[in-house]
Amino acid sequence: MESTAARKPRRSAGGKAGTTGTKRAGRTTAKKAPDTDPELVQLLTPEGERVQHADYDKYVAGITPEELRGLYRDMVLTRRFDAEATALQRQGELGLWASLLGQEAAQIGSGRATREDDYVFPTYREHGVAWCRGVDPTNLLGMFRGVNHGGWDPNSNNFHLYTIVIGSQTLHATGYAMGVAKDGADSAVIAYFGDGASSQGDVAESFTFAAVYNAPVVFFCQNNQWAISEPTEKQTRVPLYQRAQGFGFPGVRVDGNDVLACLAVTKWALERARNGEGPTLVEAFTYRMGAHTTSDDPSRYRHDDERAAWEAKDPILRLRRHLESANHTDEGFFAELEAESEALGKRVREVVRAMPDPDRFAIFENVYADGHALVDEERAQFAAYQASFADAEGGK
Amino acid sequence: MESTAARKPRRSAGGKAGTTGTKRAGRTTAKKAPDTDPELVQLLTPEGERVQHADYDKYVAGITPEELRGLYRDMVLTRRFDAEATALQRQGELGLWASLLGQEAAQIGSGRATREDDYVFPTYREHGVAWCRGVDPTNLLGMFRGVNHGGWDPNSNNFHLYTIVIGSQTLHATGYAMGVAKDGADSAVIAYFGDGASSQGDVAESFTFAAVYNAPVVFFCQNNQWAISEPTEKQTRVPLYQRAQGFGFPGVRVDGNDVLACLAVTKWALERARNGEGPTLVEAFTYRMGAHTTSDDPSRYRHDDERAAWEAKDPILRLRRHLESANHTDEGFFAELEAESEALGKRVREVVRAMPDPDRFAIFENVYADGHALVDEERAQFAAYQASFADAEGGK
Amino acid sequence: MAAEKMALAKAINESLRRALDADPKVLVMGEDVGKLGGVFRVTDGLQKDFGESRVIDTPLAESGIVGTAIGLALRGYRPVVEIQFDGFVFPAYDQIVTQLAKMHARSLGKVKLPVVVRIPYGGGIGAVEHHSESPESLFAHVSGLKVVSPSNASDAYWMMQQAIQSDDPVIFFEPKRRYWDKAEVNTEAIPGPLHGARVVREGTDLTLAAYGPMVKLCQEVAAAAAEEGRSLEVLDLRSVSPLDFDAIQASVEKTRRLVVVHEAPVFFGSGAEIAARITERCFYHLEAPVLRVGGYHAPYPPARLEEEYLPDLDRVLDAVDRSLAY
Amino acid sequence: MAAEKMALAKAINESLRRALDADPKVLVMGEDVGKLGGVFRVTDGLQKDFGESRVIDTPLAESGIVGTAIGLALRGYRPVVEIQFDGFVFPAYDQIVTQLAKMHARSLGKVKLPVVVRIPYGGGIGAVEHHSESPESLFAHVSGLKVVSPSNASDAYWMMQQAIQSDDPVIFFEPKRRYWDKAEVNTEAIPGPLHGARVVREGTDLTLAAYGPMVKLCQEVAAAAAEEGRSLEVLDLRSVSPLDFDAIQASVEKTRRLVVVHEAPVFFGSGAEIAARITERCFYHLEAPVLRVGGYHAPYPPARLEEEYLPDLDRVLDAVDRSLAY
Ligand SMILES: Cc1ncc(C[n+]2csc(CCOP(=O)(O)OP(=O)(O)O)c2C)c(N)n1
Ligand SMILES: Cc1ncc(C[n+]2csc(CCOP(=O)(O)OP(=O)(O)O)c2C)c(N)n1
Ligand SMILES: [Mg+2]
Ligand SMILES: [Mg+2]
Repeated sequence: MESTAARKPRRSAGGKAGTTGTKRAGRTTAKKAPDTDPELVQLLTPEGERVQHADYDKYVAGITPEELRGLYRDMVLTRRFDAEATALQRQGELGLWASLLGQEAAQIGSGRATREDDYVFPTYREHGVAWCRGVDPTNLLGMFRGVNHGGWDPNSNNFHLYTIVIGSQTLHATGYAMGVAKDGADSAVIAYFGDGASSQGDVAESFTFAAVYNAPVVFFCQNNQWAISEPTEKQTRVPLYQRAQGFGFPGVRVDGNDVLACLAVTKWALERARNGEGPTLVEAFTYRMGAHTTSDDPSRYRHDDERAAWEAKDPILRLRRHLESANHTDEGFFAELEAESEALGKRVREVVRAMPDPDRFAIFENVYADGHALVDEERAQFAAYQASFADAEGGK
Repeated sequence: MESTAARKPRRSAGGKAGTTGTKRAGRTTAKKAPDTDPELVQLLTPEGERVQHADYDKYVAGITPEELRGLYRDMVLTRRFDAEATALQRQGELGLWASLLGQEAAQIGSGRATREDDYVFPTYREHGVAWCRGVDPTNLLGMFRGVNHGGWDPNSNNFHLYTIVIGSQTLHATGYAMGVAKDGADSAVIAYFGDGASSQGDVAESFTFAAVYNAPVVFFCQNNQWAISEPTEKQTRVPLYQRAQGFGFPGVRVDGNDVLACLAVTKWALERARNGEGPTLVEAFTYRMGAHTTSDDPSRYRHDDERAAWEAKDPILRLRRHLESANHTDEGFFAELEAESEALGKRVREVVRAMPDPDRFAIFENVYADGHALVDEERAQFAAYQASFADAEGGK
Repeated sequence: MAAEKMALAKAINESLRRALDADPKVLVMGEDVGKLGGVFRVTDGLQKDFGESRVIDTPLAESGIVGTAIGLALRGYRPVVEIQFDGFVFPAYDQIVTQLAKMHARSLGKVKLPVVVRIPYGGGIGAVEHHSESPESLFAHVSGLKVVSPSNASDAYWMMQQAIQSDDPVIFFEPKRRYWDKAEVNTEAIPGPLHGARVVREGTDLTLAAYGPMVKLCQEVAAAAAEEGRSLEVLDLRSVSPLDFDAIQASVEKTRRLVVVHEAPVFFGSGAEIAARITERCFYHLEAPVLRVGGYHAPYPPARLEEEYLPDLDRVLDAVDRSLAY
Repeated sequence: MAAEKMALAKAINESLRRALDADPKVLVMGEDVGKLGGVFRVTDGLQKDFGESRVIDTPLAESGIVGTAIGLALRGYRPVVEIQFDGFVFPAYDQIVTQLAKMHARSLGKVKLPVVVRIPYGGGIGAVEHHSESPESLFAHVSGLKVVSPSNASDAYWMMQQAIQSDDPVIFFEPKRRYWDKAEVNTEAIPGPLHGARVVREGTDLTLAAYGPMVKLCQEVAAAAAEEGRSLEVLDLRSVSPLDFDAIQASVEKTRRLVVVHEAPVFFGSGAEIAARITERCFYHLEAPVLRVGGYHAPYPPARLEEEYLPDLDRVLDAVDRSLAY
């Protein structure tokens, strides 16, 4: 079998001149990277033990217990918010919800690595990143409730709207980053996308543009192992972080359930961007603990034991173990957080339930910035049509 | 400057765990690979000297003087045909011509590596490959004359139609190869594309599909340094052959002006495909000696000295030197070839000049295989309209 | 059992199953079509029965799906590809328009591309953005493609059979909000022509023409109008390219009035083409201009507004009134 | 000199130059737009004068071009992107339809996307496949986009100024076969509204409506018809979305007859929308159905057949005769 070399295709300097990668590579699996994978950057083991990493330690060297507690709080509140949204969907208050369960570390770690002037381009699942950016979580719910397609001002928090068309936001991020570079600013841009998205042509094109223009952008791929029902093997046969190299910039695989590692690696990548060193691909190796969305039924395509294995690597538990073993917390902290969590849940419920349906004339709003004769005409016809009912009713 | 490492980003096994490629990679140039580039597979030096290559020699080990002369003949006749077509365009017989001047070795070497049952998906410039496949060269001229959009039956020679929309044929090739694999056949497929095309999303998607399905397809990129006026730096900052690795299959850079190396490397890649080892990327490093097409004026964007440097590496001259120094030829051979060349030129001129305009009703032919009511209706109206002139004229 | 009551989604499933069974060259491809059976379960169980080589979960790349389907068709296969939702067909648009639609003509008829592109389309299911659109006009304008849309389970079954048998590329728009509607499907019937319209209710005062999800609505409208003493004829067009103008003309010559209903935006929608051509064909018959009821020139709205956006009973009746008022 | 005779391509060049000069946020992007100045030289000399950071040669990837232009617009830039030929816009279609067109609405008006997409379009230049198409319908059907097409150098200059100043995405179709046609351009004039039609020849017997490359043809038709004693009014529509229905209506109320001419295929073309709406607006005025002259439902043919495919003097006159015969 020629696949031994293939399983670790990159690092061996061997092979013939003029050939990259493995010759004779049969199929290899990109999915189940063991925890001991030397390619996986990890700073906290699943047991919460802090392990050293020559390259990335420095990015979290000065982190204070308070900051660690902050990361923990972020993850707990994000998860609570997420659970609340899932519940609200079940109650019929939302039409759909895309849960981030299991991906809290990838999102909070990377989100907290960003600076205020950085710009974030999310998919539809980056509730934790939104949290870090200061977007009111209830604003995220409008599109899932069906009252809008995006309920926040992207420029208030430098957090772009959720994008549903898979992969397309990576190009927007790259363009934005090209603009940052033109402005001579030292901000950076980060684009989120999934393992499934890695197959889209747009993502490859964004790599090309980012490389050619040396754009200050970080491509942050949350490889949560699944694109709806498709495992990562349906998208790639080698680890995704390796994709970057062939476009001329570095790729890193980080333990996506290790908030510290995600923070460190993203900081490194954002710093590269700021320093004019161009794009970086970060693959956060994590797991979608829940269904794809509330419409999905994962029991049709995956085994429970897979999920169970990942439960042992839970990002929140991991940091809690670390905090506890380091004596960074006390009971009060957890109790307070629980209360805060409850309060958040309550607020989310209240806000959502009170969220009004949009005015029907909103259909015609903001179709154009400068107006359009046909929209005006149709709005007027619509108004007359609506009024005809009022008249009819009035006439009765 | 951090770019030293970046210029040879791949082979060094160094770098930190979890990182591929060069960290801190600044811009690097993908363009001017020196002849001494260890990554470039070469079997014949520009001076025609046969150099050994541990990995690829075996693919041309048994090559006979006759076969070598055959390659020479192919290149000379292809060049002659190409020159004739350029001349015919100047005379107004063709609307446009895309010359392959300078790319004869890449095309003849790779084309001669294919087996009859293999299938070829060209761009619009693969006149040399068409030659190897046995397509009558005059058939290539119809679309450039404007009498059709593709004047041959792709299945007669397993040579698909020329494709103008950049990159799209790489997906057709991949799909075709998936079909070959489903059929359990041991044929292979080869898709041609350019350095510019490497930026298209379709090409990346074809890499993904080919890798995931382990399709028996060879991606043959003729990097002729230019996409119309854009140098390769506008498409990539690392050598293109490296693109493959991140998709999980090998990439090789071959001297595209060395017909023997192109033959050997393509044979190797096709054999991989036949053996169920999946896709391969071959980057043939060559040069577009002429204009992009007859509509183009390269003096607007590139210097003559670049061209001059490449003239010294001419693929035909190189093989001629080799043949001569090995005493594989005599004056008779060259004289005969010159006569054959003349005859080809004459035939091409005659056929093209006699090529009739298509019947006007051809507009409505082959729009659908099974017919379409509207096409029938419009054809009838068109006929009536045409007839009205005949009537009018007849009536006079 | 030849005749059975089944949901529209199930009818397509059965039709795909029959095609996979009958012809080893038929393939089903798309995102999540395998184990999951598609997000609407239209391909449910097919991979289990026909294997991963016939029912193929693809990478998440629509251009790649259609582009490789073209290659497979060139190799002699008959791929039926699924686009997960209407709004996600656009990454494949280039392959569809420049390659799939034109390759037969480009080859002077030498190659055939029997590819079916299945697209669940239309609104009314309370979905998020990009999941409720009706882009059929964008395909009908493109020669080389055929565009059809069944309105009921029986047509879904048979039109899928015919689409797969067709040597031309067929864009098969499935009315997703009717997926769960049941109807009798006779799997031994002899179907009418794929591109022929059908009178689903006869009438004398006005013709309602629709396809896909709007046929049911038009039938409801006709029933409501009947209570008011008006006799509406309802035409299920079934095919958007070609359009069965003869059938529309025949109906309009009788009723002298036509209202076209579709979910797609009216501006440059199929109602425009129908209105233009029928007005030309029936200029002296029409008592009123052809009226159109459809979406507005605005993005498909958030779910809570979709009822305002979509044609409904009142809006169609309003158009009927306006037409009859001429 | 404020007024100067210049070719249409040159007028666009001058307009881009003026915009680049006036606003540091304006960018020009596309394949070969830099040193080469574009395959039609429309951007000739701009990179030399404004630098590589303002006039950007992009990778060969249309989706990437439009997608990054969106990002640049979000950052405050005003990109003017070039698609090299009509037939190559489709790889960018997804970004245009699902992102560029909808992002303003999606953001409830919070973000604006002042992106101009320049597309040299139409036939008549003897080109190979994909270089002669007229896909404007495929953009007009999509809300959120504005679609315009100048017919002459002066409009080209001013409409480009206005398109760049617009906060909406504008698809700017350039009639490539008129690139070399010269006209007076007054760079100090006060232009009319971007989306208003213009009567370019007054007449009483019938209205010819066209835009882009077909306006000149219609003027020739009107001249020829005048010799036969018929007075045709010619409308240069200038904008395809929105369409200036008021102007068409005003003309048709006078002439009572309308023929619409475009190169794009008739089926689902802009003539359909115009016919449908004008028939509705002018039902009692029209003496004849609105007739359409355009391309057939067939791929744009090889160059040696394009004269048969494209509307020409005879075909338009034939339609005029048919209309007048009612
Ligand atoms: C272009 C496009 N095609 C298909 C879809 C439907 N779809 C929504 S999410 C999804 C899977 C995405 O997987 P991945 O990128 O791994 O992200 P994840 O959902 O796992 O976060 C698919 C196929 C879409 N939204 N856009
Ligand atoms: C999708 C698309 N965009 C643009 C073009 C216009 N165009 C034709 S050839 C070409 C350059 C191609 O460069 P490359 O891929 O390097 O191939 P080469 O011409 O050098 O053989 C361009 C931009 C096209 N044909 N298709
Ligand atoms: Mg995923
Ligand atoms: Mg090239």
